Amino acid sequence: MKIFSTPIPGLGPGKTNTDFPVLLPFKGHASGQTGDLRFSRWMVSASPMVMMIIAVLALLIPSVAAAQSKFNLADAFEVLWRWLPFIVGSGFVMNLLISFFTMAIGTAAGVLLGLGQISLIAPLRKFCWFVTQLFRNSPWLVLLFIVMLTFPFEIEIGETIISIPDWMKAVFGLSLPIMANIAEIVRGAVQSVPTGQWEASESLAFSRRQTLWQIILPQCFKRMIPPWMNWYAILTMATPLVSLLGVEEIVTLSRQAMEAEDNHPELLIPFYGFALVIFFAYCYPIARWTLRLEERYSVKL
Amino acid sequence: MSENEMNSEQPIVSLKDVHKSFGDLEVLKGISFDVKKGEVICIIGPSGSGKSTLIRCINALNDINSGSIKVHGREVHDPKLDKLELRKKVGMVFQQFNLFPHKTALENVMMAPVLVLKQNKEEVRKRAEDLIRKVRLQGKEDSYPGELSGGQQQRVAIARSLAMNPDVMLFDEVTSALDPETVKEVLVTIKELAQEGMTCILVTHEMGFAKEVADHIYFTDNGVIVEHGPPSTFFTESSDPRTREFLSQIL
Amino acid sequence: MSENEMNSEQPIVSLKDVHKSFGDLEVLKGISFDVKKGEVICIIGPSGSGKSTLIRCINALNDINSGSIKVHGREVHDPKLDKLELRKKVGMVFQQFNLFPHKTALENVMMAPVLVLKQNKEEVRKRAEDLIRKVRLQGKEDSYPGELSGGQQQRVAIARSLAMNPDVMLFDEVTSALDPETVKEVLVTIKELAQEGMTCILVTHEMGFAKEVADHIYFTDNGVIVEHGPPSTFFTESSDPRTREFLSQIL
Amino acid sequence: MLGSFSQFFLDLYESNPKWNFIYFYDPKQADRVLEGLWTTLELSVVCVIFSVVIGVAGAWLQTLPNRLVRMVVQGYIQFFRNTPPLIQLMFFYFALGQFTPTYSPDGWLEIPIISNVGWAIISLSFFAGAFNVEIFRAGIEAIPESTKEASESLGFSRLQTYRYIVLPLAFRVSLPALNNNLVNLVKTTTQALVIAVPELLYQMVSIYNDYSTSMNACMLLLFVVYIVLVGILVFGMQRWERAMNIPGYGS
Amino acid sequence: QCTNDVWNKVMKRGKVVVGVKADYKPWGYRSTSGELIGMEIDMAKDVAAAMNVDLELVPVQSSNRMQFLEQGKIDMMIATMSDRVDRRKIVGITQPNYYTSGTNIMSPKALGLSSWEDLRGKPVCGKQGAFYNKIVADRYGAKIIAFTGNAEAKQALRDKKCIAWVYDDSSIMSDLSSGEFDDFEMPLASEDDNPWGLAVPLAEKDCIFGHFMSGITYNMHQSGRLIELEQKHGIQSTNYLVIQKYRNKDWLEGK
Ligand SMILES: Nc1ncnc2c1ncn2[C@@H]1O[C@H](COP(=O)(O)OP(=O)(O)OP(=O)(O)O)[C@@H](O)[C@H]1O
Ligand SMILES: Nc1ncnc2c1ncn2[C@@H]1O[C@H](COP(=O)(O)OP(=O)(O)OP(=O)(O)O)[C@@H](O)[C@H]1O
Ligand SMILES: [Mg+2]
Ligand SMILES: [Mg+2]
Repeated sequence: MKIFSTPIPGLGPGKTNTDFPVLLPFKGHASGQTGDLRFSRWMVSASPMVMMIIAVLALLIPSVAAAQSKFNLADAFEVLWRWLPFIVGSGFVMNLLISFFTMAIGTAAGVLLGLGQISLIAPLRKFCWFVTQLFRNSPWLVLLFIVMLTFPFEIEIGETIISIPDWMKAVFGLSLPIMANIAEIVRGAVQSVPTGQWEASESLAFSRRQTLWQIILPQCFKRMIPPWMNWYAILTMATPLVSLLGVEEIVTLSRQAMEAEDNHPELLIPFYGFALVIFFAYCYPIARWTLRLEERYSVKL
Repeated sequence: MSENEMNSEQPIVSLKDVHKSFGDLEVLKGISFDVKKGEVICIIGPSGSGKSTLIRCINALNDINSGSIKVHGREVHDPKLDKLELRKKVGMVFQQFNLFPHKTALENVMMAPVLVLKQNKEEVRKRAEDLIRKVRLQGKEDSYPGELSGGQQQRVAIARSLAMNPDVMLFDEVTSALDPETVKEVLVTIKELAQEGMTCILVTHEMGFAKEVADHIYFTDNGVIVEHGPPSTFFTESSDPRTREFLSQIL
Repeated sequence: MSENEMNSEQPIVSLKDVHKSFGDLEVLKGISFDVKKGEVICIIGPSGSGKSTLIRCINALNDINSGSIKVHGREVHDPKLDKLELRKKVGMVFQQFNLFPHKTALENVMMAPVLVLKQNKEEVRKRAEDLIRKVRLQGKEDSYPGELSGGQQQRVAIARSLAMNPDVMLFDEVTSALDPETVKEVLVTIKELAQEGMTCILVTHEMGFAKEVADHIYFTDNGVIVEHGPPSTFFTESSDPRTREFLSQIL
Repeated sequence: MLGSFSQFFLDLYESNPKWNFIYFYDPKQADRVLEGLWTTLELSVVCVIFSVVIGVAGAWLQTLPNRLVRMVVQGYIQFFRNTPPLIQLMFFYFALGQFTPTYSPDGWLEIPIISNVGWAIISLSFFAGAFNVEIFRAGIEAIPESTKEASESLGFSRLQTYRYIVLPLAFRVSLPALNNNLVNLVKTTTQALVIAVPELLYQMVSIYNDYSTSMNACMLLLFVVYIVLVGILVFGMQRWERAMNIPGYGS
Repeated sequence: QCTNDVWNKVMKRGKVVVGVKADYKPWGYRSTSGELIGMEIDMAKDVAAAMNVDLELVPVQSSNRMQFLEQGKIDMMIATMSDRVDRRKIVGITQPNYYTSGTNIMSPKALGLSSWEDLRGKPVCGKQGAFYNKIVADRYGAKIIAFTGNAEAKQALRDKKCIAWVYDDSSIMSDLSSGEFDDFEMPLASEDDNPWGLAVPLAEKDCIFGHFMSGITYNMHQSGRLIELEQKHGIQSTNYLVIQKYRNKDWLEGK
């Protein structure tokens, strides 16, 4: 705890030494008050990796910055700790939810679009190509802005009105570029199968549909998994974008938490640092796994 | 004469003045020949002379610009022709084997009869096992193509074609992707097939093999048949200078 | 005797009891032979018998575990040896050509003399053009490797090695990636080289060629030289059963 | 002429308050759009250059024998690849931005030597650079060992092999992936909005915050501008790729 | 030609959906457990109670609140929105206004700024979506750097990336009194009294919904409820509410 040895608000030198913070009444969140030991307890309970990252961050921060005001970085971490259940439970979970739904919709639409691109019907093929390029090449944020601000919030099907929550609109907005990129994966994988396979099955009297589903797609399925997972990770890392449109995910909620804690600028490091850490903890294993699969499949075929 | 009527003297495959271009490049410039039931013919010629193109046209993998190709008296390049029907009658084996890598040897052989001919799976399995034995691969039924040597893969490819019970088999340089030591295994298999009376059209560089197995040899160059004849006379009495030059290089 | 001193009777390349392992796998198990100036020797043997490894050791592309390889009397696997000096003396041509794909044929030939020997660019260009003519590729100077046939690429590779004016040329199955018709072009080039007195060590499957061009033939199997002799006797009188079996398969 | 153009959009706004193309008749807003466009272009160009430099340097560092250096580079790559660029931007600017040295033109206002544009450049360049490192490394690894051996056996030094053979080839191999990443980088510059970099998206959002009726028009402009911008970029990159194509290779 | 669609919808389903802020302490923000609290939330509760329907709160942001109302995602909003001419074209801002704020800046004492003109050509931090960004830029030529949140804006001020932070005067006041901005001051006279308005869909402004809201706001002024809430949430009291209470006083009262 040497690092955070700046004076603790409310525990000035005038007080007696027996005033152990742990004996103080457990206060809500009156700013300026802090239980020092709560922070250290949290430090102990944190995993080694979090500890290390925190330590690195702490080392980065010269004491002058912390001494500048009464509210110091240790307080800020304590605030983060208090808000953690809310930020993770309502915020990060929303990021994950958005990523799952987006991936599901994007994959389904992307497969259709990708197969459309290798269709024998020229207009369909061109149309699919155009749609793919359009959504592949526009910035996600721009697509999101457009979908979020111009799409209706509810749709009427006959009598029933289905209201679309904000995050669902975000899902549609993110699905567009995902769809386009999945389509490229499908098209690329199909085209990477040697033409000999098409010819061999053709000369065995397979129909085009049979060739596609029995011969070609099973062969590219494995090849599509690593890039697919890669796009999932990219998507997950794009979900904070929806915060700019007010969807209540981790960044939005972090911001709201900071607002509720009077916007102390010291809060920025723990809150945004935590967001980085949690995304890293989620995406890094996926990336490793993707790499492993890629190696495995590239040897096999 | 009805086109459907079979006549033992009528050729199974019959080409008349076949022309074929890729864009500006005329690859076949009028090819004609007939193949009778049970006959084995070999096509030889320099690289790029259109041998593969020719053989692929018979199978309708390529279309032609003019002329006529008939299999069993039916015009192959008639747009109304059911290509699937044709391909059930004509088997083809490729230089690059083109086995389906995600299926075992036995599955490779069984797939087409089950999926295309909708035959009973158990019966097909029995026949497929016989075919695997026939190409001397017993014990390799459950191996994946990636686990087989080139020669073994090529024999699976032959069995796969045979499983459709074709009337004619087309072979396009089936040994040229193999190393010298495994070529022999494949040639033995084809020789046995020919001896059993299968009608075969082969493109090959293996002169010794052609000599041994062919009923008739055609030499193509630059899109035309330059010379042809039975092997007994073809190698010794060829009059065409190009053929002689080619033979001198190969032999 | 000073190691630098040249003696016309002293072998240019001399191997003594060369051993080489990859991990646990012993690939060369004691190989010895000498090559004199102007001699052409051929190494044949089944796949995996260590022919490529042997030839690569001579060029110090692989190191050896024990024994000695001397070129011009200098120990190749002496750690103090300047590898660049060695490689200026020993040219090597690979099975896969290994041309530099982003350079034209002429540039491929010119690169090493200009960059490594720091020779004058214009003089090198003249010599390179001569070499291109020598391998019969006039007109292809400005083509990129991707635009040349396999046989043409291989001849550029030979010219590229010759541009360094080496004393010995190593050829590792230089024709086995080529189609039968282009093999000959390359063999003709090598034959001319040999006739001009270049010292050559060849690994080849082309028995006819070996017979015609070699002064001495070595048959390796399983890491040792099983049989050797001049071509006149090698093919007919070989006593070793492995050699006979191998020859029967190839011929 | 220009007056009637503005008048048209003014009228459109009067009759249709949701379609307020304010930037077509209010020169102040037009200036903001142009400034945003200019900042976007500037940001893109500078980030592209830096990220490529970072990529080359990182790929080179990864070839060093020092384990610690390689681990640091790996750590860098993994951090930037696996965290959202949006949060990276915020973290860099607000957390690390506190510690950048400043200069003071007027006593109190201490202008950090790294402005928000500067931090955006740093953050985005490192983000794209992490991918570029991997791309270049993959490109270098894609060069076959045999090509390097060929140049070694011609006497090229290690450095020469790198400079003349490996890098030019690796660059061409990397180009498609590199271009993809750079296009992606340009798209990611929109996210600099969160640290108030006055790029196009920031300006459009500001405009419609100030004039709430102009939202649809702003979104439309944004979409069109980016499609055109990225379209030009993709087109240019493809032209470049084609120009870099080695004749005879690739499609 | 009132259709009263939204009003009827609200009554039919027995629930009113109110857009409020979740990032504007003490008007609307979150408790640690994630609940929305604040002065405007209390107002929304009063509204729901007066309508005798349930209340659903939807957090909105400055940049999307009008779209939400337009699209019908919310039925009405009490979301710290300033009453501006161009906004009235899009949403139905009902009268009277329920609060007013002035715009001011927080700037370091060391700079000793004394007039708005001192901002000309200088970087000034602000929050995206605040309408007075434009006024300060247009009128005094300040270079506005607008961030997505207030924490960011204040951090930028403290990092000396700008010479001042422009915001509501009441908010600045409470920051200054927190003791963490001792080196800073609010040196200028507040600009522009910005009345805040609550809004219903434009089509219902002069219909039941709009009139009902006008009535509620009027009552809140008259009864002193707003002043009560102001005190409850520790907002620096402003004259506006007092004057409004006085002006809306029942003139017969006490007679
Ligand atoms: N799909 C195609 N499009 C354009 N040109 C083609 C196509 N297929 C083949 N060709 C050209 O047609 C010519 C004949 O090709 P073909 O493959 O039939 O020759 P081949 O006799 O089989 O040669 P090889 O012995 O090398 O296999 C060649 O010049 C080839 O480049
Ligand atoms: N770098 C290496 N690492 C491990 N094993 C190797 C390596 N290079 C070659 N070998 C092994 O050494 C043995 C001899 O290889 P080598 O390439 O010399 O044979 P070869 O006679 O040239 O065969 P081929 O005719 O197929 O070219 C083979 O079993 C091969 O797998
Ligand atoms: Mg062919
Ligand atoms: Mg070898």
